[in-house]
Amino acid sequence: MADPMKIRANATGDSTEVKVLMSHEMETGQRKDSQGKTIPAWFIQNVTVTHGDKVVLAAQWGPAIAKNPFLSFKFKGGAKGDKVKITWTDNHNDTRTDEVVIA
Amino acid sequence: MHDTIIRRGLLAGAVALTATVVLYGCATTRADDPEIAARASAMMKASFKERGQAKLDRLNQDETQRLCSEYAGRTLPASVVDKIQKENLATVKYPADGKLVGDWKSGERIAQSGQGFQYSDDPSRPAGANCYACHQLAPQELSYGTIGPSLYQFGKLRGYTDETRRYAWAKIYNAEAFNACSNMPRFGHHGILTEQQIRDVVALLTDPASPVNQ
Amino acid sequence: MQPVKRRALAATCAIVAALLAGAAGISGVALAQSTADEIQKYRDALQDGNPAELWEARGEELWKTPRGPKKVSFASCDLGLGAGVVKGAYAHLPRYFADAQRVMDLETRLVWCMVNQQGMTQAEATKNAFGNGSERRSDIEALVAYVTSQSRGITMNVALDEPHVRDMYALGEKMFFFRGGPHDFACATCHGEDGKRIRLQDLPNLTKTEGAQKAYTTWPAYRVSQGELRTFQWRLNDCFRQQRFPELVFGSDASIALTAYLAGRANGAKYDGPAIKR
Amino acid sequence: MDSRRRQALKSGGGLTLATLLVAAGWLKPGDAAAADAWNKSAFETKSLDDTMKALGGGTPATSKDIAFFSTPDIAENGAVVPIGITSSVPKTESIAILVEKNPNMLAAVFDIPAGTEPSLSTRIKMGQTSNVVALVKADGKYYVASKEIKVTLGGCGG
Repeated sequence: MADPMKIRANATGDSTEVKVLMSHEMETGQRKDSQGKTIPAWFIQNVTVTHGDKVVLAAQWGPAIAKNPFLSFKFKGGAKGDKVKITWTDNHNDTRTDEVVIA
Repeated sequence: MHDTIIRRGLLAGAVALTATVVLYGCATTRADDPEIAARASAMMKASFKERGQAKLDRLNQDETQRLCSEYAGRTLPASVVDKIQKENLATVKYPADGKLVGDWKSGERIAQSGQGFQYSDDPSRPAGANCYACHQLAPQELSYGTIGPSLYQFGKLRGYTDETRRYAWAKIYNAEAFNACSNMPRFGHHGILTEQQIRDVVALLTDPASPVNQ
Repeated sequence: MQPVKRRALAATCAIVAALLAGAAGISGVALAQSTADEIQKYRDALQDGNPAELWEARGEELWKTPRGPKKVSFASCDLGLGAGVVKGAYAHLPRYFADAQRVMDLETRLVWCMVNQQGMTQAEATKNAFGNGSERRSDIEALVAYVTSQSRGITMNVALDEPHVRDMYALGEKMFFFRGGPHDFACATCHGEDGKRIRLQDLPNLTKTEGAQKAYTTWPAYRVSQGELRTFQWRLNDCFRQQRFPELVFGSDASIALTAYLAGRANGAKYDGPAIKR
Repeated sequence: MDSRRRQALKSGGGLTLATLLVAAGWLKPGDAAAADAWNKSAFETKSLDDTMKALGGGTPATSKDIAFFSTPDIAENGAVVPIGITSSVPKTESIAILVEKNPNMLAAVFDIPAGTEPSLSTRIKMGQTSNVVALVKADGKYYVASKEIKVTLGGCGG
């Protein structure tokens, strides 16, 4: 079962900076284990960040995103006390949603 | 097993207490107490376990290792330097066919590879010499270490002579023969590299066509 | 070692190399410097988000959760500052614990609490001392991440005047200079001189206060090469693997002695982990 | 850790992300399709041309209005390479990251809705020294900038 994300959202004026760390293997499907068997691909494919009911970032990822992914960006319109919600879904259709209050 | 050692340690610690209180002010200088060395050695034997090719006998020091441990961090007395260098020089074997120079391309691969002798390594694969971990060689490789001197243009600077090659051979075979307590492994003496591999590394250093000499 | 001769030789090589490089229109020294600068940029860019935080969060959860056959949390675990006290505890470790009659580092103490308070067997408690991905996650690594994070900014203060700790320190120091194995390596081979690097990685000189402080206060660390948070026990274990030694047993006396030596040498510096490293 | 939330998510594991988002009221149904898509063919491409085809674009124009920030020239480890990209091309709609010498070129595509700054940073994997390409879609057109990142071998070589 996936671990919680670590999200920070800080507002400066009209701009909110979001930084998130996700707990995920991001296995490429190219590596082999010690027995020489290919380790199947297992990676986050979609990430959606919402502020209220507005999508502020939507991403599609391949397995070339580093293990335990990090993402940082800024959007306008957020205010301290608002919530930012982040959801990821991986190729096993496992998904995780976490939220944070803008500071 | 731990208990005995701890108890022995505590006892010795208590006995040594008066002395160490005085010495404590210089905690940054290394303790030369042979009793501590003996206890440290016993503690290590109880604290490691064999794994794969790495057996516990690797903790048994030869005379060179023992002396270099004992004098670590201090100036080696000239007599110890002589002893170590003489004994190690006597171990150097040159190839029976006299051929010192092999293939620099293969030498470059050996210089890049750090595989071999770790318990995590496959013992059936050839070991590398990992030269780049400590030395600059071919200038194209930016990722080189500085524990040893740069060997860039090793042959070009020293001349492509038999003398240079014999020195390179012996230095790779047993670095302690020239530099007592050198940080460099004794690749021939300990059988880390085969004769052919040493030839190839000598080629990397002393072949005029090698990227090291460009 | 013959410092004078070696240094002279190295200096000659450097000068000759620089002259030749200069003649060819490129400066080897400048090239090395720009490489070092770029590597520094790489390291700086990683500081912004350290996945160690993911381990810290899981460790905090584990710390507070009743565990083992006795369903006991770590609230009763004394890391040296009182039962359940985490804040600042790591800055005082290793230390002597009278209840165990042993000098212990953080990892050993956590295992002691799992065994003696939570009712696990030694084997259960140390089963996944070093984790490997999501298949084999290490509770110890997570707990260590949490506990050490609670000493961030606190000055290292290992009690070197305590006789048991002092004894371990002296033994650890001996170990540090112990050369052995097929490659003749000791800890000091790579960590005994200033300004050295292996490949492009700077090697702290652990025999100097400054080097020991910088190194010790930045472990544990998230290792980007492995995608794992690694503890100081792991650091020592893996150094000995690369030294071509047999395997250092987790929580063994030798591991604690060496930790006592290095932690003690870091005294006076502010603890700054868990960090992020190559 | 919020185990109840995790439980809820687990039980919804069979649903697609879009239906979850719609169900939770975070997305208007009209937005859902965009959020749900994962462009399989684009992520399997081996060249810039093929990636462009898969993304539905033509030949991109090189642009000076795309900049890399906090992106080193040399990566100490290819497993984690920090990449920051800012686009000052007006009406930037999306930013993609491509690595020329990776087995599959496309690493990520970010859709940038109005109100979000066309600037982001993440970390990618690189198998070897390679050009990294920032591909920007703005007002229906494609623009690129690229930067070489050297990947070095580190440590004791093991």
